[in-house]
Amino acid sequence: MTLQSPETHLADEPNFATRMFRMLLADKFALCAAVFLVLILILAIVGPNWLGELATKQNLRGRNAPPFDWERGWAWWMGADALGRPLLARIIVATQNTLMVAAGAVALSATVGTFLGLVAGFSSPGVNQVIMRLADTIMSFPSLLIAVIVLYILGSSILNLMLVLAITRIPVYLRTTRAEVLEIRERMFVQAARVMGASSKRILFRHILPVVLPTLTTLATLDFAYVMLAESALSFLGIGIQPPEITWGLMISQGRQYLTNAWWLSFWPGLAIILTTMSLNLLSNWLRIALDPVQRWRLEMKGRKIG
Amino acid sequence: MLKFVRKRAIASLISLAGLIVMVFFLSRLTGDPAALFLPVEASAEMKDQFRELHGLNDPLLVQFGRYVGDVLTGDLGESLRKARPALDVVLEAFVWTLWLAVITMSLVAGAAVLVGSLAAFRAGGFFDRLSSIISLVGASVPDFWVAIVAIVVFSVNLAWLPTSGTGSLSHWILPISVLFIRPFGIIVQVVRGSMISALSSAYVKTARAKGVKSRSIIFIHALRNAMLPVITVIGDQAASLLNGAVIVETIFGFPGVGKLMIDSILQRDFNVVLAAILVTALAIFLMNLLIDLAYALLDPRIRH
Amino acid sequence: MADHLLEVRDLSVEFHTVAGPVQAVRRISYYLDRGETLAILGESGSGKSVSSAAIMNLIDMPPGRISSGQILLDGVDLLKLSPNERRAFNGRRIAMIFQDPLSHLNPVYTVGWQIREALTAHGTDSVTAAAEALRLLKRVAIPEPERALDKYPHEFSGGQRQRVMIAMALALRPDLLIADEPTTALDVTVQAEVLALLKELQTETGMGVLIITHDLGVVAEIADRVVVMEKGALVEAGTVREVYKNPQHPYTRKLIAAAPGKGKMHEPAPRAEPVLCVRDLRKTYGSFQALKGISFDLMPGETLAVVGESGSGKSTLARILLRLDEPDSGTAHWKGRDLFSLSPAELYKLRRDLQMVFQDPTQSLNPRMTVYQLISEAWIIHPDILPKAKWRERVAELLVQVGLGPEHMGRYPHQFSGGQRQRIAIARALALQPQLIICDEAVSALDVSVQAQVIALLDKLRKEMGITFIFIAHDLPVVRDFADHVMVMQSGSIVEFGTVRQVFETPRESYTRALLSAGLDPDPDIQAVSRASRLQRTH
Amino acid sequence: GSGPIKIVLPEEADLLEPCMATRSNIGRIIMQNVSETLTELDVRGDKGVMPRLAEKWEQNEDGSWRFHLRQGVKFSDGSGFDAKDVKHSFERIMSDKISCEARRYFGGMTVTPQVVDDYTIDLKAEPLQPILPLLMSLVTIVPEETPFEFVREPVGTGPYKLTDWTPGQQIVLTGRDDYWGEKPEVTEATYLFRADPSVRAAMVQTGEADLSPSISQLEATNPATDFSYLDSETVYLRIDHNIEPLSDVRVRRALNLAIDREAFLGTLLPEGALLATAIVPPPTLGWNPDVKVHPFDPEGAKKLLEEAKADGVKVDTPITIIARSANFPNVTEIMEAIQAQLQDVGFQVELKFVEVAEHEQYYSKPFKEGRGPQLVAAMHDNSKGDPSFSMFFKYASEGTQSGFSDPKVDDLITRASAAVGDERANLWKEVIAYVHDEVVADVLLFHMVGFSRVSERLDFKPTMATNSTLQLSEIKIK
Ligand SMILES: Nc1ncnc2c1ncn2[C@@H]1O[C@H](COP(=O)(O)OP(=O)(O)OP(=O)(O)O)[C@@H](O)[C@H]1O
Ligand SMILES: Nc1ncnc2c1ncn2[C@@H]1O[C@H](COP(=O)(O)OP(=O)(O)OP(=O)(O)O)[C@@H](O)[C@H]1O
Ligand SMILES: [Mg+2]
Ligand SMILES: [Mg+2]
Repeated sequence: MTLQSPETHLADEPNFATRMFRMLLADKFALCAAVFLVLILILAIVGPNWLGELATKQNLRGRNAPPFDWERGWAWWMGADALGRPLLARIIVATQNTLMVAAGAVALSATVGTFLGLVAGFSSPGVNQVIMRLADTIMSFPSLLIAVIVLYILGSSILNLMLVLAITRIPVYLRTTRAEVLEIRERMFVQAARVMGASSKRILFRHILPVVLPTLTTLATLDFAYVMLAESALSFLGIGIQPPEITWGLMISQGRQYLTNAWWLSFWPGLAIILTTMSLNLLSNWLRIALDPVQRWRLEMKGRKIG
Repeated sequence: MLKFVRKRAIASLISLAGLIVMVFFLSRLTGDPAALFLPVEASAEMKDQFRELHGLNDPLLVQFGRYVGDVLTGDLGESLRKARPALDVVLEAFVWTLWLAVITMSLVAGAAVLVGSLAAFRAGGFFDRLSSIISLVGASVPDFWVAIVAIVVFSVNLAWLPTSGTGSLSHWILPISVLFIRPFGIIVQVVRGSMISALSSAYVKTARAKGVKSRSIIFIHALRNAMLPVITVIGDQAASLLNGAVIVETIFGFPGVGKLMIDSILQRDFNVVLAAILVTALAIFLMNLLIDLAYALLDPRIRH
Repeated sequence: MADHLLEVRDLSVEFHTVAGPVQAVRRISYYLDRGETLAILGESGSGKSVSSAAIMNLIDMPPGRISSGQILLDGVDLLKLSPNERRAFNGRRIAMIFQDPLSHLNPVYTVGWQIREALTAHGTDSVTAAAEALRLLKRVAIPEPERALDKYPHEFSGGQRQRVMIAMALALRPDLLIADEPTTALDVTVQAEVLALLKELQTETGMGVLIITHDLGVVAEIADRVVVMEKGALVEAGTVREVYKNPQHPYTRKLIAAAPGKGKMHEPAPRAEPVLCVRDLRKTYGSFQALKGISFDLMPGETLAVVGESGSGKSTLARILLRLDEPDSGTAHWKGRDLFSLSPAELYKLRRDLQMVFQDPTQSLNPRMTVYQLISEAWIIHPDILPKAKWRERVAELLVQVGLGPEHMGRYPHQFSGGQRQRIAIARALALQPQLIICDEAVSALDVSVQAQVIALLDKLRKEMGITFIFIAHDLPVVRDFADHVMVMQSGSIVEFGTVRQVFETPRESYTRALLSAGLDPDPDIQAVSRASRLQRTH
Repeated sequence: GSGPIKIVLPEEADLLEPCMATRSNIGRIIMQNVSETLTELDVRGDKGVMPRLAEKWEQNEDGSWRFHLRQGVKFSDGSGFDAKDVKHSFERIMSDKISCEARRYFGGMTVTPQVVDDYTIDLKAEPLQPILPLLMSLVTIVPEETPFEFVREPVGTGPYKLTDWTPGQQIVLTGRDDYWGEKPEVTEATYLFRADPSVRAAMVQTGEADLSPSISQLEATNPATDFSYLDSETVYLRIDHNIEPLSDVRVRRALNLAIDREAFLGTLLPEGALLATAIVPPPTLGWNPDVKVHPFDPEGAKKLLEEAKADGVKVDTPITIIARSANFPNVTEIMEAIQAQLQDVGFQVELKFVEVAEHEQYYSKPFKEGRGPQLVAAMHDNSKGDPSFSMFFKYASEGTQSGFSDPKVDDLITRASAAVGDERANLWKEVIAYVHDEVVADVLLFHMVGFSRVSERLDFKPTMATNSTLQLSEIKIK
């Protein structure tokens, strides 16, 4: 993929990074989102080593301890789960698995789906028909059945789970991309590129993809939530991630039965999912503007005062 | 047009057949229904007899041949567990799911398009921020939370609505409301994004120069141009409802195809699984066909 | 004072860019009375479109900003109106014809619908609106108007779209019409009809017309007064005659001097081995025959001008030659190789040799790429043309050649004026050092001074590098100055083919003669005479 | 009073086939309500096996059993009940043309029914069956005409008949006027199905249902409506003795000593749950009060492990606990806690959750080749009052879920199965003690309790059998 040779980019916007950074500063919401995501990322990396011990230390007497008990260590601020393990610590430790599954599944499905969608939208009717019917097929394959089959045959592991979730999400990206390609490929600048001799690859990735990308990013950020929750549903049915591995989804599904008695068990991981999704989405909305030359002023103007 | 539909129908039938073949063989790799139908204490002999009775002892290919033969005569087999024709079982459940999906998606589509468009019109404004937060929470909140909380609040505490089940119109309110939330959240965001691009197009300026009302600019000029990804995503969400809104069906005791499918998968009631997939797949294929026709309807440049 | 229809006072507009604010319009003032036509002349990029967009309240604010001034319509300051009050003005009292018709038409609605909407938006009932829409399309001479109502914008030719825009703007007989280059894509006969239509409406309704154009002939034909803009400022104002006969500002003088059609005509070299042989090319859209058997030869290093009726298939021919559309039948051999049977790999090699400047510059530039990226993309695709180290330098050079500056390199297409975009498109075509360039109305949006510069550049390239041109244009003076051979097209066929001299001096066909006689002269006096004789003929 | 009631159950019956009534989701609805049996086990008192459709029974000389049937009983289709129906019902259950679940209770024996006269029937079992009257409490009687295939509209002699079944929505049983026995207070019972326990609880609270036999422990907060009951389910870890290090008795004992069973009560499990010393719950015949729960003794466990290690047993081999997700409330937490406790004394333990179908493959024979050391967490249900429904399967060499083979155990089980009266009880006691103390066959954990919510307008106390049989006639309306 020669998406964009970095040289040309550098050549015309030498301070690309600083520009982006400035635009980020200009959007308070996106900035908070970015900071939050960086934090999450750091926690994902250090979490298991740092708090792994604490997060698995059981204490049946302190089970379902309520949150906001400032007397105890910070790890207990969100309360404790049914085995008396500190929720905050568990959420931190679970970050790694959660992100791995979610990011992996979303990235995989988005990449494969987008690629196939581009191909389908830009190639012969035959190829298009094959790809699109394949998408229909996946779409009508209940995700649960895929899960049971894959996990049964290949065994349940984070990787397989990611795979299952990825497969089920391919059709959205595929169909969305293709629909957009059908329209965009008729645009004049695409034809201009063809006149210059640009290969299909270049046209697809350099000219068409950037136009579709914002929509796909929006979808992908929302899919993050989808995947994390789907993973929780699978856990509940016994075919997802299983203890002692933890993910936010699993924590939610474990807290499910306590919803009316100890809401915090599933609330905090749920909140983590919501906040992550929201941050990703704010960031993607910001990115949509930052990467669109026609809209970019919205951010660049904010930096300096108008007038 | 007719030619397009015919070609499409043939291709769809082929993929449908492929789907069934795949499910047939793959599902049979995932365990023995006899062990699940009979109690753990059942003797090997009993299990064997069960398998014999249901033709599960034959080589897979023989079983497959028989299945294809039956399907061609319109017989999708019997449910192992329910001793009824699988198709009847599935259709009964599918009708519920279909209604649930159709009603929910119509409401979602209308509401999300409205909210998303207005949010895009004043991107960055108060309404935009508010609707973003609401829709994002909606898209990422676990549905059983909403379901249980809704039951506690509206049925137990306020006693306005029945907790669950079917029967009257009021039974539909909670399940639909719960199902509404996530697709609404997702579609609002897609509409918003797509509308922002559409609203910055030159033809919007023309419309303004013509003195067209903001309302028409948003909902007539820009919206139609922004609809391609929107209907695609609506389709995707509808498909996942058709494939079964498992949690909602489970909690609200709604006799839909989602729960049926899960139960049948977990019990390895293959005929029901296959029939359910066949029926939902047909619905989804049909829906995708409609969506593809809608593309052409919406955007004349796509028509060939 | 308040009896002027429109008065612009002290208007300044600036745009935000990364590099800092750009002053697009600097404190300009002018007025327009009822029944009067004011022409705004000026250099490409001098702020003509921006200032008129300000009147329509169509500048994106931000990034744009009206930093000072007042715009009074019948004494009401338009800048102080609420959005709702504003809306009632737009369309009904002020209407606008946009410079760039393709992107300004909604691609997913039929043109009939879009014209009707202009009426219904202000309360006309739908039956009347439908009748009126049909009448308007007839008035702007769209062929088969009944069927045209149900067609979509992409199914029209450039000139037809422009006429649709005109019809839409005239729908409500506004008090003030702002026409931004309304005739750039029209052949001279249609142009004459459209101008006549404007005049007629003006006498009927006392409409004030603010016309932006670079065509001095159009100014001479229709305008009462002119203002001249340069680099965002107003440099001269006066009646047409005053300004033409006695220009004060050096820029105005330069502009008038640069009016084309006065140079020496080319004497084509004797016919040799043709580089391009087109035989019996046919194309139909549905039941409509866009090309009905086109055949011609093209010699190396020559310029073939294609002129003709708007909608006669000129752009279609260009698109087919570049394999953007498939012909129904016919052949085209480029240096002996059949263009229509090339494999993708061969086509790729050939692409380098055959380039095109599209009729619609805005749409043909990827909005997400900077000027630098747009131009240098050619070298990414064909890496052997230029080593990377030289790209920057060469882009700058090309920009200067087409009358832009190196400082424009980092900007995006939407930040340019119509003419500037067209020049970017030309620079892009030149970047590949092709052997054949098809220019589809490539200089129509340029003011005459820049046009002259670009034509000179092209001519120089033709001489020095032996580049062959197919030059689609309707601007006959430019054709006269630049072409070797002229091909005249009408409804999908070639009606006349000959050397410039032959076609211009001894036209054989009546259509060619009609075209030539409909040409407008920049001199208002000459134009007044020919107008009078024309009137006589019609009565 | 009397009147209709609504009952909300966790799981719908997919069939209402009388011969499948031993399956709890079916039995709960039709057992003794629609379809009756010859005998009935007293689960409220200690009367043992009581008459139902049989008025009395005795053992013949040759060891076969003679049942004297009640006269004047009519099926809900109007036909009369007689010995031929019993014979037919029995043959139907034992047929290989239909997979009746009740047949499993007659594994390893052949029973030949012989009609003596209209109201007398002999059942001859080979080998002799001392608990045949008890077994007959599992054989539902259907009319002679019932075909050898699953029926969806059960016909029985019970106090109710099926009047409506809308799959997925409800099942309605309506009282019969021509029932032979006493007319119950409940005139009509509507069964609803909700998988979610909190919804079931809410439904009784809002009055949408009158009775929910199973709600979750967490919901059971209202003493006026919520009752707990010992529900005959026993949770244990089945040990696979064939694989090192679990083949060593010290290791198995260490497993038992390492688990702090007490700590689970009132935390992850309800207060009322019992610590198990046998695979069957206390009211069962032969339950042995002398067998004591393994103490929580981590030091002892460590010591045993060291000893074993010193003898060259590979105690470091990772052991996998295989559990079924959603098997019972809190299963994940309980298993995680057990895992932690085992790790505390030095075991290498991994935890693996699987779904039903996969679990079955680990739990029942044939076991997979090349497996590692495994503990299979499972729940076993025996509310039938006799250990024979458990012991053979779980502990005999041939038992499908048995993880070991011990000739003494085999012998004891065979003898106990054939014995009667006190001897039978004593033999079972011996088996239970031997398996628990000497063989250390498995890690027995808990006898579970269930919670039910009963509307205040009803007078009903759930029993151990409520999970599998819910007799409407036992429900009184206030
Ligand atoms: N969004 C923008 N950002 C920055 N500069 C802009 C923007 N829009 C227009 N400009 C600049 O404003 C100037 C005036 O543009 P305008 O479109 O009014 O020119 P014009 O006189 O209509 O030229 P032409 O005859 O070529 O159409 C140009 O130099 C252009 O580069
Ligand atoms: N996609 C299409 N579908 C139907 N008709 C089309 C389509 N494209 C072009 N046409 C028709 O073909 C004819 C030729 O169009 P073309 O664009 O070649 O005209 P042109 O000579 O370039 O005119 P202009 O000078 O106005 O640009 C026009 O009448 C137009 O309406
Ligand atoms: Mg302009
Ligand atoms: Mg054209």
